[in-house]
Amino acid sequence: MLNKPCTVDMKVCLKSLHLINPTVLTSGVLGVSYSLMKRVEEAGAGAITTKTITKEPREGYWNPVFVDLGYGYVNAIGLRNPGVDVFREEIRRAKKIIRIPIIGSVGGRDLDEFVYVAEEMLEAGCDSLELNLSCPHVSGYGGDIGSDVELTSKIIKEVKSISEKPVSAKLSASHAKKNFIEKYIDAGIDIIAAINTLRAMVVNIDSMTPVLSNIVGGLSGPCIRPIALAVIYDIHREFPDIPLIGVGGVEDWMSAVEMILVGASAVGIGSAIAKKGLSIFKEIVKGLEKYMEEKGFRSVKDLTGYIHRN
Amino acid sequence: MLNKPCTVDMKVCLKSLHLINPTVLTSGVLGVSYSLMKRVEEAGAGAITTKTITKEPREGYWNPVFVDLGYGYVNAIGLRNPGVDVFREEIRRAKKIIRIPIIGSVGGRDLDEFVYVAEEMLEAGCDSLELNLSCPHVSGYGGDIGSDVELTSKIIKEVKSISEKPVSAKLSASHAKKNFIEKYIDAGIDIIAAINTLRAMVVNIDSMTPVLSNIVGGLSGPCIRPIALAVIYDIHREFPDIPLIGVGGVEDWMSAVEMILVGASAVGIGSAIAKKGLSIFKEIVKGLEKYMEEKGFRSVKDLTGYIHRN
Amino acid sequence: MVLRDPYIPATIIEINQLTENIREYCVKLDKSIDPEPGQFAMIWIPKVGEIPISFADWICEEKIAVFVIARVGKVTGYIQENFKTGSKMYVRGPLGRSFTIREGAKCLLMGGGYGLAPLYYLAKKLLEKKCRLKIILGFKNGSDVFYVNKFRVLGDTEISTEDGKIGVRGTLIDVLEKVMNSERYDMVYACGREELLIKIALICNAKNTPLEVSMERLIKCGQGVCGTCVIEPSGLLVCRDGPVFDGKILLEIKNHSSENFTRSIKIVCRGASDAK
Amino acid sequence: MVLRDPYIPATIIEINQLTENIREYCVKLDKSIDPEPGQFAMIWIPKVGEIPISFADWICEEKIAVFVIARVGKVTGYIQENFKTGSKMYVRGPLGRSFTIREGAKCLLMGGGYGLAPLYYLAKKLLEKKCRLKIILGFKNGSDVFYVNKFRVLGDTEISTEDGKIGVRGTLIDVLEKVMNSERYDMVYACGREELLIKIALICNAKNTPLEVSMERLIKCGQGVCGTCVIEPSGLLVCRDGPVFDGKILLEIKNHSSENFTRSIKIVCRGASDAK
Ligand SMILES: Cc1cc2nc3c(=O)[nH]c(=O)nc-3n(C[C@H](O)[C@H](O)[C@H](O)COP(=O)(O)OP(=O)(O)OC[C@H]3O[C@@H](n4cnc5c(N)ncnc54)[C@H](O)[C@@H]3O)c2cc1C
Ligand SMILES: Cc1cc2nc3c(=O)[nH]c(=O)nc-3n(C[C@H](O)[C@H](O)[C@H](O)COP(=O)(O)OP(=O)(O)OC[C@H]3O[C@@H](n4cnc5c(N)ncnc54)[C@H](O)[C@@H]3O)c2cc1C
Ligand SMILES: Cc1cc2nc3c(=O)[nH]c(=O)nc-3n(C[C@H](O)[C@H](O)[C@H](O)COP(=O)(O)O)c2cc1C
Ligand SMILES: Cc1cc2nc3c(=O)[nH]c(=O)nc-3n(C[C@H](O)[C@H](O)[C@H](O)COP(=O)(O)O)c2cc1C
Ligand code: FES
Ligand code: FES
Repeated sequence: MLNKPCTVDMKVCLKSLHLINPTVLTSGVLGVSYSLMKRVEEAGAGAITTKTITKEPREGYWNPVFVDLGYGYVNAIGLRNPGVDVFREEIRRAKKIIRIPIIGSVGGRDLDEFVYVAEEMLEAGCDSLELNLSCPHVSGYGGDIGSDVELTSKIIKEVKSISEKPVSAKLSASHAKKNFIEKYIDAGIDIIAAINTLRAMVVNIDSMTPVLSNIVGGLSGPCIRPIALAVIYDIHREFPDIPLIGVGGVEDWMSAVEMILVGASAVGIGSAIAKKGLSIFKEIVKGLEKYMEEKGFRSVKDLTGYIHRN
Repeated sequence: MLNKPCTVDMKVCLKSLHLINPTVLTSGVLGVSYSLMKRVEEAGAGAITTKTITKEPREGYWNPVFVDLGYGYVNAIGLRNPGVDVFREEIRRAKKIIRIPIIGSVGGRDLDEFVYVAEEMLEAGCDSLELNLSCPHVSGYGGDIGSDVELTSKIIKEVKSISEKPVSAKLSASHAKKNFIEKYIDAGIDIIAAINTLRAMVVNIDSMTPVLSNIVGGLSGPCIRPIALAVIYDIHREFPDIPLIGVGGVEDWMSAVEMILVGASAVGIGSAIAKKGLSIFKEIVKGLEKYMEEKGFRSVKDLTGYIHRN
Repeated sequence: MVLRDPYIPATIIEINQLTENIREYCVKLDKSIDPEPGQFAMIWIPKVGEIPISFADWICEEKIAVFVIARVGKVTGYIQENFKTGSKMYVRGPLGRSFTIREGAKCLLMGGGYGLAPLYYLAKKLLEKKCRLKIILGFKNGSDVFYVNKFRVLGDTEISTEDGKIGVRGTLIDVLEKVMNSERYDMVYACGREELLIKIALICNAKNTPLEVSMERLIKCGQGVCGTCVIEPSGLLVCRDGPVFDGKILLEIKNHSSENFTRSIKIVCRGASDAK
Repeated sequence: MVLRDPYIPATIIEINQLTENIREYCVKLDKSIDPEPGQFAMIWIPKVGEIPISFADWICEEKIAVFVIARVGKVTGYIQENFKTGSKMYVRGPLGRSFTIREGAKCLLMGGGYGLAPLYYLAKKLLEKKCRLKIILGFKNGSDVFYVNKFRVLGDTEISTEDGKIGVRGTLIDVLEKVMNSERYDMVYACGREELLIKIALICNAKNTPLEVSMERLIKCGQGVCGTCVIEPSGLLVCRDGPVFDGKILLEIKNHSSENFTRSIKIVCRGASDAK
C-alpha cells in the first residue's frame, strides 16, 4: 500500500448506496443470520443481501433442496425463513456489528405483505431493500408476482413511498423486458438486480424420480452466466442510467469483469460459494483491481458498460 | 436379433406422425440439405426437422456464430436459409430418398409469411410442420412472435386450416405457460416441441468485446436440460394428452430417458452433435432400449411421463 | 466434469441390528469415494428424504460404506422399517471437514449412541498412524451397548452405563474425569449429544488438552450456501467448516442442537431463540 | 472442463511478406495445442470476423503457430492492412480431420497458392515418419513464388509457373503427368484450387494412386452442426469430416467451391444451384 499507489477506485454507488467494492452477497445464500453476515463482511464483500424474508415464517421444502450439477446448481430451498418479526432482530444485531450496507430482500404474495415486510426491514435498519419478483419455485411468490407488471409497479410505488432508502427489483430473465422495466422506472425503482434462478428440475433415471423434494427448483451457477450477461447487456443498452447488480454465475474475477463490461455496477455472488467458499470475495476484488490496472481503467464506473462503448 | 426377441417397442406416434424411434433431429442442426438429411436418416434418427425456413433467403449473421462453452453452446446463426422457394426443391429431393418423416420448420415475421412458407413446405412434401415461435436472437422472428399469444393462436389456426399434416409449435422456456398453451390447443395445435435456445451472450474480457458478431445468441446444450425438463414436466402435468417433443441438452441415452420420464414422447437432438457426431442417434436408441428392457417397460409410450405416475 | 447429479447409487448388502433403535447398514457403492473419519454423507431415499450420516467405516477395495443409523423420525424410521438387503439408497459425499490425525499421538476417544460411528472409523485410521488409543464409550442402559468388541481390538476400552449393567455405573463424564486425572493425552476426540460435548469441552479446557468434537445441526444444502447449519455466534457452518470443530467453540455456543433440531417452525425461528 | 470461451489469445511475433498478396504470420499462443497437418484454426479478429486458416507450421516448444494468409476479402484484408508485430488475434482449434501419414511411404505433394501452407507442415511431419517426398509446386507468375527453398530442404521439389519465369512453364498438372508417368507413388497429397484438385483426382484415379486433398467451403460453426460447409451429394462436412478427404469425392462432387464461396445470397441458395 505504501510503495504502490492505489490507482484503481473500487468504490461503486448504486444511487445513494455506497459500496467499498462491487461484490454483493446475493439473496438466499448465507444471509440468514447476523453471524454469517459478519463473516461475509470479513471475507471482503461490498454489500450483503439478506435471505428473502416473508411476513410469516416458512419452513421451506424438505431435503433434497440443493443439487450440484458441476456446471451449475438446482435449488429449491422454498424461501425458508423465520418471518420478518423474528428476522428484524437478526438485522438489528447485524447492524450493530457490520459496517457494509445490508440490503433486505423482501418477499410477499401481495401488495400488503410486501409493504409490511419492507416497513419492518427498514425499521430494523436495512440500508436498502430488494424486492424478490423472481423466485421461480414458490407458488404465489417471486416470479408469480413479477409476471404481473401492473401489480409489480404498484408494489414498487407503495414501497418507494415508505422508503427513503434505495429500492431494487430482483428480476428473472424472462421478465427483464423493456416494457416491464419502463414501468418499474416510472414507478420509481432505483436499482435493478438480475437474474434470479431459472425454473429447472433434475431427474434421477435410476430411481425414476425427481431429485428435489419440491420436484422443480431454480438453476444457478456458471451455466446461467451467458443468460445473465445478455439480460444485463439488454437492460443497460436500453436504460443506461439505472444501476444494475449483475447476478448469475459469477464464479471468479473474470466473470465479474464480464458482468461489469456489459453494464453491471456491482455483481452478485451466490452459488459459487458452494465451490469456493467465502474467499471468493477477496479473490474477485483483487483480480478485478489487477485487471483494471492492466487495462488502464481508473474506476469500476469507467468499466461499467464499456462493451457498449468499445 | 434371432436369439433375442425384440421385447421393446421403440415406435412412437405424435398424433398421425409415426416415428420408428423417438429421436428427432432438431431444427437448425444439419437440416439444411437433402444430403445431410439422408445422412441423419442413415444415422438412425426417427424423424428430421429442417432448418427454419423463411419466405426470403437470409444470409444469417457473420462469424463468429457458434461458441462452445464446454457445458453448452451459444449460437447466433441468424436463421440463415435460402428461402422457401429454393428450399422447396431441397425437400422434394429429400422426400425421394428419405423414408423417415420430415418436419418442416416454418419461420415468419407475420401471419402471411407463416402461411406462405407453410403452404410451400406442405406442397413440397413435408410430413409435418413445426412453427418456430421461439428463436431468441432474430428480431421480428421466433420469440418475438411467440410472446404475442393472440398472433400466435391466429397463425396456428390459419396454418391448421391449410394443413392435413400435424402441426407443432416450437416454444421457448419463457413462453411455455399454461395460459399460452391452452390457447394454442384451442387453436388446434397437434404437437408441442420445447425448448428453443435461451437468449444469451459470451464476453471475451481480453478483447473486451462480445464473441458473437450478433452480440447475443441462444444458449443450448447440456446446461439447459434442467430448464427443458421442468418445461416438459410442467406441460405434461397440465396437458397430458398433447404429444411433446422434448428438446434441450439431450446428449446421451440417459438424458433422453430423463426427457421421456417427465413427459416427452420424442426427444430432439441438436447441439450434442457438435461433440458426438451423428453416432448419437444410434447410441440413444440402443441405450434407451436397454434401459427399458432392464426396467421392464414394453414401449416408449409407457415410459412417457412415468415420473408423474411413479 | 459435467455431472448428471451428485448421487452415487448404493445397495445394501448387510444389515445388523445393534440395539433396539440402532442398526448398522453396509452398503456397496457404484463408484469409489474417499471419505476421511469425521466426514459425512447425505443419504437420499427417493420420495422420502435426505439426511446426513457419518461414515462409520469405508472398505475401499470393495467400495463398501458402513452407516450406523439410529431411528429418530421420518427418514431414519423409513429406513429401519423398509430397508432390506438389496434395497437401494443414493449417497452424496463425502462432505465436511474431518478429524485431525497426528502420527504417533496418545489419543482419547469418547462417545455415546450413534456417536460411536465416526469414532470407530477414526480409531481405525489413528491406529494406521501409530497412535495409542484410550476409548471411553457411554451408554444409557445395558441394552444400548454396541460396537464394544470392535473397539476393544483397537485400543484400551472402558464403558459406562447409567443402569450399571455393563461397565462403570454412571456417565462418560465420570469415567473421563478419572481417566484425565490419571493421565495426559495429546488429543481428545468426542462425539455424542451436545450437553455431553459441552461437559467434555469444559474438562479438556481446564486440563488444557486439545479437543475435537463432531457437531450436529439441521443440514439442508450440505454445501455451505443455505446457512441452515450455522453455529452462533461464530457463524461457523456444520456442513462445511465442520462437522468436526475445535472443542473450544462449545464454550461460547449460543444456539444449541436441541433448539435447532426441531423440524418445526422453531428451527426457522432460531434467530429469535438466540436473542433471548 | 468448464470453458470461458474456446478462443486462445495469440500475439503476432513475426510477419513475412511472401508475395504481393500472401503473408506469413508467426503467432505465439497463450496455451499449447496439438494440431496435425491438414487441420485448421478459426482465427477470430474481434469486431471484424472469423475465418478458417490451415496450420502451416507449429513449433510446439514455443507455442508458435504459422499461418500463411492470402488477401481475398474482408477479414484477410483487415489482417494484412492492420496487423503488426504485437497485434492480437484469437485462435480456436485445431479443427477437422488431418492427412493420413504412413510410415516410410513414397509421397507426392502438390499444391499452389496458400495451399502450400498445410503441405509444408505435412511435409515436415512426413519426413519425421521417414517418408520420401517428391514435391510439385505451381504458381501463376514468377512473382507469386514463395516457400520453395523451405520445401527443397524437405524433398525433391519441382516448380511450375504459367509465365515460365521460374521452373517449368505451365501448370502443376503438366508436371504431375510427367512425374506420374515415370514413377509410382504410395500416396499423393494435394491442396489448391478446386478445379486443379479435380484434375489431379482424375489423374490419380486413372493411375489407381491414393490421393488425399484438402477442401474448402464456407465455414460458419466449424463444429459440424450448421451444415454450411456441406459437400453434395455426399453430405460430407468440410469442417468435421474434412477438410482432408479421399480424392475420390472430387469425382462426384455437385456443389463447387466457386459457387459456395460467394458471400452473397447465392451461398444460401446452394440448394438451388445444385438442382440445375
Ligand atoms: C454431520 C452429521 C452426522 C450425523 N451422523 C449420524 C449417524 O452416523 N447416525 C445417525 O443415526 N444419525 C446421524 N446424524 C443425525 C441424523 O442426521 C438425524 O438423526 C436424521 O437427520 C433424522 O432424520 P429423520 O427424518 O429420521 O428425523 P426427522 O423426522 O427429521 O426428525 C425427528 C427428530 O430428530 C430431530 N432431528 C432432525 N434433524 C436432525 C439432525 N440433523 N441431527 C439430529 N437430530 C435431528 C428432529 O428435531 C426431530 O426431533 C448426523 C447428523 C449430522 C448433522
Ligand atoms: C479449411 C480451410 C482452410 C483454409 N486455409 C487457408 C490458409 O491457410 N490460408 C488462406 O489464406 N486461406 C485459407 N482458407 C481460405 C480462407 O478461409 C478465406 O480466404 C477467408 O475466409 C476469406 O475471408 P475474407 O473475410 O477475407 O473474405 P470474404 O470477404 O469473406 O470473401 C472474399 C471472397 O473470398 C471468398 N471466400 C469466402 N470464404 C472463403 C473460403 N472459406 N475459402 C475461400 N474463399 C472464400 C468469397 O466468396 C469472396 O469471393 C482456408 C479455408 C478453409 C475452408
Ligand atoms: C441456495 C439458494 C437460495 C436462494 N434463495 C434466494 C432468495 O431467497 N431470494 C432471491 O431473490 N434469490 C435467491 N436465490 C437466487 C440467487 O440470489 C441468485 O439470483 C441466483 O442463484 C443466481 O446467482 P448465482 O449463479 O451466483 O448463484 C437463491 C439461490 C440459491 C442457490
Ligand atoms: C446451431 C443451431 C441452430 C439452430 N437453429 C434453429 C432454427 O433454425 N430453428 C429452431 O427452431 N431452432 C433452432 N435451434 C434450436 C434447436 O432446435 C434447439 O431447440 C436447441 O438448440 C436446444 O437443443 P440442444 O440443446 O439439443 O441443442 C438451433 C440451435 C443451434 C445450436
Ligand atoms: S446445510 Fe446449508 S449451509 Fe450447511
Ligand atoms: S461449418 Fe457448420 S457444419 Fe461445417
